[in-house]
Amino acid sequence: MLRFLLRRSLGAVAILLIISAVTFFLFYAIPRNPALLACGKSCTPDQLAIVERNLGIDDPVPVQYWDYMTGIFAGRDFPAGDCPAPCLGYSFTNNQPVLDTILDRLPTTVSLTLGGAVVFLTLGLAFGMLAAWHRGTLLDKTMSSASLVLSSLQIYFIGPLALAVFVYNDGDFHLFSQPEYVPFTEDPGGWFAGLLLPWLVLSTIFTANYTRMARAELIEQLQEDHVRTARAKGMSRSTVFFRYAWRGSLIPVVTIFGIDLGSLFGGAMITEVTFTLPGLGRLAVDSVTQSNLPMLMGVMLFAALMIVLFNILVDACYALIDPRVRLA
Amino acid sequence: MVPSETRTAEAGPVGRSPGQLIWRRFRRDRVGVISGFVVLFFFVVGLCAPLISKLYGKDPYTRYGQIEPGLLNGFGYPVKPNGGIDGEFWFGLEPFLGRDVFTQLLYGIRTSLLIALAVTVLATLTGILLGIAAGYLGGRWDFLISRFIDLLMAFPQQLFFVAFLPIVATLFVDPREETPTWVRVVSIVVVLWVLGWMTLGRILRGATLALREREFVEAAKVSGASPWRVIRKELLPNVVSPVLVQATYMLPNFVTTAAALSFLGVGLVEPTPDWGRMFAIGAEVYEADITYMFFPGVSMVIFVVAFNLLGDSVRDAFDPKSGRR
Amino acid sequence: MTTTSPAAGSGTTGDGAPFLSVRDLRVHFSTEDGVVRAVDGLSFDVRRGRTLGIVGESGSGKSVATQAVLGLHDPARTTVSGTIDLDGQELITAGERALERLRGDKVAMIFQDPLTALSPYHTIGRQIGESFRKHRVASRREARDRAVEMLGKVGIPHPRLRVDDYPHQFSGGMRQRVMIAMALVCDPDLLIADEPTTALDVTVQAQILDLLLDLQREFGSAIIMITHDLGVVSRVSDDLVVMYAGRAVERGTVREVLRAPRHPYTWGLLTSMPRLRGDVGQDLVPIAGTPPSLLAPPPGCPFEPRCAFSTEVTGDVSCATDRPALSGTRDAACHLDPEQKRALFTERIQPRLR
Amino acid sequence: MGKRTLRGGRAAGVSLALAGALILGACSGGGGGDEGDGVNEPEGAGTLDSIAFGDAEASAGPAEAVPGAEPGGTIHVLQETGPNHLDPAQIYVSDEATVARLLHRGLTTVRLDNDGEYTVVGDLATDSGQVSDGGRTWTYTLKDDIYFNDGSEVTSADVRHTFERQFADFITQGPTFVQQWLANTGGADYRELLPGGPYEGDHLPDTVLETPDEDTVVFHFEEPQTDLPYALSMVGYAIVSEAGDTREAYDEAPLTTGPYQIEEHRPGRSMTLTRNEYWEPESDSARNAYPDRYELTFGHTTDDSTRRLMADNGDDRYAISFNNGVDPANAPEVASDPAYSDRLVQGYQPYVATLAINTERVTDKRVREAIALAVPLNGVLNAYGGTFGGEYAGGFISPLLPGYEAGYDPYGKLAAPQGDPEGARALLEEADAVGYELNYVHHTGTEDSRAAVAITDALEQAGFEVNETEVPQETYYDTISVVDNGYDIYRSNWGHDWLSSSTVLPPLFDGRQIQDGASNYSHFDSDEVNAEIDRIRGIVDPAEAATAWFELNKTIMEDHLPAVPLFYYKQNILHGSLVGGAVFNDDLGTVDMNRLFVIQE
Repeated sequence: MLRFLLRRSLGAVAILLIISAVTFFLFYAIPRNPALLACGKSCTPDQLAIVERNLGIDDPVPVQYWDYMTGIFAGRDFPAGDCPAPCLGYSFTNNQPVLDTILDRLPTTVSLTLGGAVVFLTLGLAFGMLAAWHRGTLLDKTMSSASLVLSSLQIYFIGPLALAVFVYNDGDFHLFSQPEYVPFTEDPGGWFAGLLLPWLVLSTIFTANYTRMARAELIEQLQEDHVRTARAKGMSRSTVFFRYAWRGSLIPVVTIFGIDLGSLFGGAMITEVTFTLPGLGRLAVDSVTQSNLPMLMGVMLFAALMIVLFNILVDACYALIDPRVRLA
Repeated sequence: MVPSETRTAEAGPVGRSPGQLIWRRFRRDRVGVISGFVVLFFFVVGLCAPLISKLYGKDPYTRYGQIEPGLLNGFGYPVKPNGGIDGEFWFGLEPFLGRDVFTQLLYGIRTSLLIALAVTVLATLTGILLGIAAGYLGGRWDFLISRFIDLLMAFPQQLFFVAFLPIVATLFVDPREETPTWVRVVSIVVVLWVLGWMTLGRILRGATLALREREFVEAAKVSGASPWRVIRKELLPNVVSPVLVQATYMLPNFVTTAAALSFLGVGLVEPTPDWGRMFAIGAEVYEADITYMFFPGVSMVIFVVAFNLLGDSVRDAFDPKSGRR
Repeated sequence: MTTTSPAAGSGTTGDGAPFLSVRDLRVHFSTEDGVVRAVDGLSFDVRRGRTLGIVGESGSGKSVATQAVLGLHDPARTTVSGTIDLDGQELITAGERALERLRGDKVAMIFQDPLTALSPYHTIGRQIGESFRKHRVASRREARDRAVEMLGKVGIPHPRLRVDDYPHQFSGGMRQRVMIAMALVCDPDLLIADEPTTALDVTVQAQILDLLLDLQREFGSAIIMITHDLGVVSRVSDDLVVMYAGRAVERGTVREVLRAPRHPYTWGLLTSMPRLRGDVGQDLVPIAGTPPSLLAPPPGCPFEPRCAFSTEVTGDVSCATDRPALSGTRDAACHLDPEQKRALFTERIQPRLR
Repeated sequence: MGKRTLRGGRAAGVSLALAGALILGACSGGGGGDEGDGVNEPEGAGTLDSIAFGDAEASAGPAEAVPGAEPGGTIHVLQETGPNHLDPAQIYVSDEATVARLLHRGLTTVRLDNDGEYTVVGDLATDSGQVSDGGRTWTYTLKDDIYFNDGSEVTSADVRHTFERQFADFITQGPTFVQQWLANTGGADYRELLPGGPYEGDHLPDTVLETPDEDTVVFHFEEPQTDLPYALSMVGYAIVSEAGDTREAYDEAPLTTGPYQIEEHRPGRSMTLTRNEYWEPESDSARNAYPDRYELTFGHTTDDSTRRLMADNGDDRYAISFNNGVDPANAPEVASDPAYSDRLVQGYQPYVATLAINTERVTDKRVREAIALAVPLNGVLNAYGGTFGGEYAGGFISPLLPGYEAGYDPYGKLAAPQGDPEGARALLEEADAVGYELNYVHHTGTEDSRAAVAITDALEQAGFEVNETEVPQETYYDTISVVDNGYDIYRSNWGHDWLSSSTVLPPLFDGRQIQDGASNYSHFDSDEVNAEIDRIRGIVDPAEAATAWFELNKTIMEDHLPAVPLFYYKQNILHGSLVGGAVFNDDLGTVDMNRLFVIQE
């Protein structure tokens, strides 16, 4: 297990290094001078140089990259203050440490993602099992068609629609409260009420896809030889279903779930923009419009880290599910 | 094996080629055929957008609502109810700019399908090339390509699109010059393509690995066929099924992803009509004019559903066992 | 529970009513491409203490027929008709609950590939003990003890240690032994072995067959041995059914069928099989052609398109349009008259079998 | 004069769905004279009948009570962007300035009283300033009982430090008027007066800034600077503690002199203001400071804040926004439903949107006139929110300014806001310039791109060839303010710094000001106009000057047309049902936060 973790971590670090390099060089290839922004009005060339030095962008790009990476591992000194490791630099726009901003936005994204994941995982798996169990019946067909239609409902379409119908309608009855992020620690009820609609909208497509996937996997598993063996042993239908077929169908579900969760933790952009939730996704979108490169770099690295991390987690889960997998 | 000395069996569908069988199976799948027609309809609409708009007598660029008084109110919204739908503007008027929604949608579908189709073709070719190369060549190549795929898979996709789309265009064009629409289209295609081929690549790598061990490939290799010939004659025909199935799933995916980018504000810009940007505008104005989002939204749902059904049918036709029923 | 006596009333002789009696069994699958008649009018009997061999090419319906006995097919896509009488109980019309009680208890099954037929996610102890717990209402502990006992019985060394292992930790032969232990855990009266040795190498094959025979002797079970290997059949079976395209084409005791086969298909099977003592220079003759589509079986003799002797049929029957019948305990479904068959076999087939 | 640009986009978090509201611009100070008749009355906007420099009596606290107001409670403020700067010297953009008005005090401030009168009063100073030496010397005396929130008293040393640190290298974002006046230079040359600021022990000489005792500050200018009281009311000149100055770090945790202090600040997310216990109401004639707390939350797009305020639930009943206007999607409903319109505060913002024409490139006035005729004002204004976003403009001078003449419309734009492509084409043909190529640059913001669609389309209809390019919003003004920018037309906004046209026409059209980064975006240089500017500046009577400025506006419009006026920005602030005292403040261009109170249930 330890060796597995070590090996995978090394791989992950390699991947992150490459991603950071690619991102860094691509970003800094663009012909814009962020120092001009930071320098503001009444900017003299001298001042511009000072600002550039403060931002650490007067050096050649490779040197900047080196400084950046050193900052992550060893910390870095900025005129605005000491930036201990892991230092992701300072925002161009408001001189806040990038890491602080990311950590500040993180709870929103985590709340949104985790809540959404709970919804789509439970609903998706439940519906998928229901459909597979009642395979071929009207229920199955209805659920399959429904999930097909649901899986084509893009967030940017149903999000505004749901807001218009359930939240901002002209009537007195509002099914959901206005979407907002209230920290769980401050007000669990408000946290739940404010995120309920985003969770549901975010999980619509996922629920549909997980339903389809779980159903297909279960049906495939039900055709496995060992499932037939179990039936031939006289195991009841539910035992066969839940003890044998279900277990095997978990592996692909866990794989996809890991990928989905990993990428959602890096920011559920469209959901966050649609519901104006201050998460990492919106931070990224705002950073793009502001050319706030350090922030964008930070979010990008963080998102990649999440993806890689969840990859490792998924592999570790395989070992829990399937005894044939050994983490050596 | 000894050649048959007697008549070979003629009965049943045994004598048909796999292609014919697949086609037969597909044709018998009513849902598949209908969704195929729907998909075809969208492509025809996209292709014939100029013709349709000519017959209809409007174009997607003229600001009818701004030029003709009485169509838009002081806030820039259609005066008539339901987004200004009437005999003249079938799907209503666009808020603010007052353009015709019907032709906007037609041309938007045209642009989106063009982009998605281009990305699909490129991603499929890349997937085939790298997937088969990894599977067939094996060894170091396999390692390199597989790690490359891992690397690209670790890129946060959406973030990557959003972050790099604005940059890609600046690499092509002097910022002083008007960025031609085709450059913007190409940037979107390139960005989507770069991160769009890996799934197919992985599938094909696996399929090739499996095929490589099979007798007929071995036989071809032993008989001295060049690798290129083995790939072309023995491997490619055997991966048609995953390629086609994946491609049918890919295309609607690229349509919705490209639309998402427009929604996030990094897609095509005005005045090029764009399906996805209609959602951005729709999300902006839905409180005052919810009708505006109706037609783009519903048509996208129909399109994606039809394409997914088609994908399922294609898969079933190739591999009846995996059936959804 | 170290010894379990055979179920009451089960004898070791072949006398009396058959333990399992299958009459006119039809198993039809509906598929995308149409109705597949996998089994189309099959009848056979199995007696206690005896072994029935069912041979045929893949796709001839052997496995489908025996799985129908246990009702293992998906009812949504399968139509089963005819009668299956197991010790006086009609199984085709029996409910799922009744079948569940039967499976693994009175009737057990061994499958071909022990790697895929065992669940990779559970220990073998659990997989063996599971049906014991269910059918014998045993505790976890008892089931485990029973599993250990059975593992010992099928010859797995250190059963107490290995009971908690997973299937992938066993070799192929050992896995098949696990399979057998699992099948025998409730002392079934009927054991259906579906190509139990096909996936194994030859020496292990022999061990497994011996094991089965030993266990049969001990428990007095009836066995249906499905195989495409006539060697296996000749070694373990008492009776034999040859299946082709979902039907029985010849049946009799092993001795009768193998010594004096009466169906051109059986001849084909015999000539296509290598023999240990055969002439090395002798060509093996495979049966030409492929089995007919089960979607649209030919109206006459299903073997007719491949049959080298159909032209020799005399009289007003046509192999292409008239379906030959099979009757009695020793018969072959063929339009050739008995004399012709005997002559053709001795003159044209037997020399090749030397 | 400093550059007046719409910099909000660059400094602030810009949402994709940015609606018509503006993010920019601190503006300050009242205007001279009593040119009430010139001010056109927009719905809900106050008028500036008279404005005065307040004396010691007017400057003495406490502030006049707002009828019905009671102290206590919490006001919630929904803002799109949080302040990127808290150091007053770095504050210029309006969403920072509005918040800062609750925290910081300067030597002067502009007070809006119950009668709707604006007065420049002494804030930390006892009056709006004692002028002598023909406007070259200004003397301020500090009040008693004025403290920073750490309990230390505000002294003249702090005032001196405040102005000296304006010269420090890290102070880059604030206003520059006073520095330029002190140094008597233009542009950024003022920095030579005290390079690096006071931190190396250097100080401004007494001949420039004098602090004879603890309570007295004297400014000495080489030229008469009669606008000083206005300029000093800008938040950018609020007083910074010398002892508490932490230089760059002051930007995150400043000491405050106003009624509130920062209890908690999560950048970009939220800010909590609580009472500054050391603020004495008796020392402050402009601030009522009724609420006990302000809870500011950031990241609200205009549609988000509008919907919350419309819904009026829970805490949102106590909510308002200082800078988020009503978004275009909800504007029709807000305007038509009394449930909302009763909670709406409307008025003009100081900004006038124009389409600048680069006169160095487009030299033929007929071509410029063709551009003006072709441009569809409705297309532009629609993009910026229609009737809520603004009002068609006929000239460069805002309706807020003295001297403004309503209905001035030399090119018939107000009558034909959809544009006149035929008329434009006729002019082009006359100038033999059909197919004239125009390089048009706009930024990538939603509104500007949308306006560009209409402008480009209309210009091409009229016979122009338009080469349309876009730049990111945050670099837009840097792009167009370069002299050799290579573009022919570009939209630009200008807002007066205080209520005088002297802060409008000279920065826009004084040809001697053309340089990189300057605000003469049209690069317009006319000796006649330059001379006229100098002449009007010499006019002592504010009313006469105001009229003269508007005449000059006409001359520039009719004879030169270096830019096409598009529209006057408006602001529409909705507030919760339990927020009282919300009135529009013309000086701020938004609601007056000093008068707000919580309606106690």
